[in-house]
Amino acid sequence: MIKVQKNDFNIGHEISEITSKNQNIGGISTFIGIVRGGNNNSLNSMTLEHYSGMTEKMLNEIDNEAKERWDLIETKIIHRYGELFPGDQIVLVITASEHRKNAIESCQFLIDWLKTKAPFWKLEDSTKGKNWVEEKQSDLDAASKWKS
Amino acid sequence: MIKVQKNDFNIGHEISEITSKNQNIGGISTFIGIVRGGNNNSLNSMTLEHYSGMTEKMLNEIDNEAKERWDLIETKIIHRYGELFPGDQIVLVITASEHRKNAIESCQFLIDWLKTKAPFWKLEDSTKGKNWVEEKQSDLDAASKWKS
Amino acid sequence: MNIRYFSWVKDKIGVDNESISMSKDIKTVNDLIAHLKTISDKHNNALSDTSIIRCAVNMEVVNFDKPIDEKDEIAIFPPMTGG
Amino acid sequence: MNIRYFSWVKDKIGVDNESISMSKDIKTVNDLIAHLKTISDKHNNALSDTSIIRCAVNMEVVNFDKPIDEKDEIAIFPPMTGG
Repeated sequence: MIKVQKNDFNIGHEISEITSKNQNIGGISTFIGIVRGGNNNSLNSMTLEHYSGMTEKMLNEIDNEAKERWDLIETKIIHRYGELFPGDQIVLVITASEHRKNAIESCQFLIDWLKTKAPFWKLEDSTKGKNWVEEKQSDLDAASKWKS
Repeated sequence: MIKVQKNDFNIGHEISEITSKNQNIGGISTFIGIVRGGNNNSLNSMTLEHYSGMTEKMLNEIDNEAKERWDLIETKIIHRYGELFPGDQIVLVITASEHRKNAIESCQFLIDWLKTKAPFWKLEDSTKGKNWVEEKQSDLDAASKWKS
Repeated sequence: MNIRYFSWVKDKIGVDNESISMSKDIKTVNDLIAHLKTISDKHNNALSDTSIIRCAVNMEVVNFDKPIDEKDEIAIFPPMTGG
Repeated sequence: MNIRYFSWVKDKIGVDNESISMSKDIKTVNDLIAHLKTISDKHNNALSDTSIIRCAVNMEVVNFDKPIDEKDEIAIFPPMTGG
């Protein structure tokens, strides 16, 4: 299941929705992406632009691919857009399976793919001005290791 | 940080405790282990026995090893003991880091080690009677891949 | 043909979408980009380095040799940075 | 010397801990297990297959050639199944 939304999410609520409907879950993996702030970071805000329509399409495709590649009971991807601030949650991935290996691997797969395949672009507003975040080679490498 | 407790835990609360104290987190990985029930499963309950004292010692050692091997901002391991029922949460691992790779890998490391190194023993009470869960070769294999 | 722009491609061109009239010369994404670069300096500047330009046809990222026609939904943007 | 038992080792022996008097012959975990097996049929049965027996000395899992002495905290149990 996927959601693309402006609003924040609550991981406890999202997990409960899954566990209340499925009696055979043995393991749940999650990943939360957060807007980094603090320390020497001069970030004021980060605005996530996205290609509405294509985002939902891509997320559904990635979600379905995870379910094909691993034996999963349920998956959930929630990705926010709009203006976010340091400490704000950006993205949530949840994977639930009978045996932990499937949940763990598919959760990593999903977040690696989101980094390079989901049509979002991040505009950082910091004391240095506004700047679009560039693609990272490390993200491309992480995604490429899942090529089937 | 580690906790060994009879009581249930709330993942949202445990994550908030971490994020409220640390401003530079970019990624949080979690794993929840759950007592599997439902379907054709005849399980009534699962009782976790543990070696009090040694459990805390081992969990602290594993926790410290994760922090040495990966660049982590915070970790949390909560492991329950006592009688649990299908759907109940058993264990929670949380790892938080600036960059997602460290959180994801260390979370997997911790749960793999807990499976074979934490002094817990699971007594299943099912329609077939009471039975101590045996060590799984797949768990030993998972743990051994992290040998440094 | 309507074309949508995102991120700094949008900023550099100055609009988030525009319509261009199709010609027989525009058979592929490559042709389209070559044509767009002739529209203005802004377009030329935004699309000068195609190594950091991606194109989606009907919401699917495609290679630049992908054939296109008037009914397609076209979007041009930099590499994606989700997650 | 006090010895703690867990899981089915405890069930088979019938107690969760017991004290045995140390003798000069008990220098290692191996010696201790050999001694315990002479105490009763239950002990012998519980400890017959050492491939599925683990021993912790002072809360640390050790090899069976580990030297032990009276002050050590000893625990005997099956392979652990946490997580």
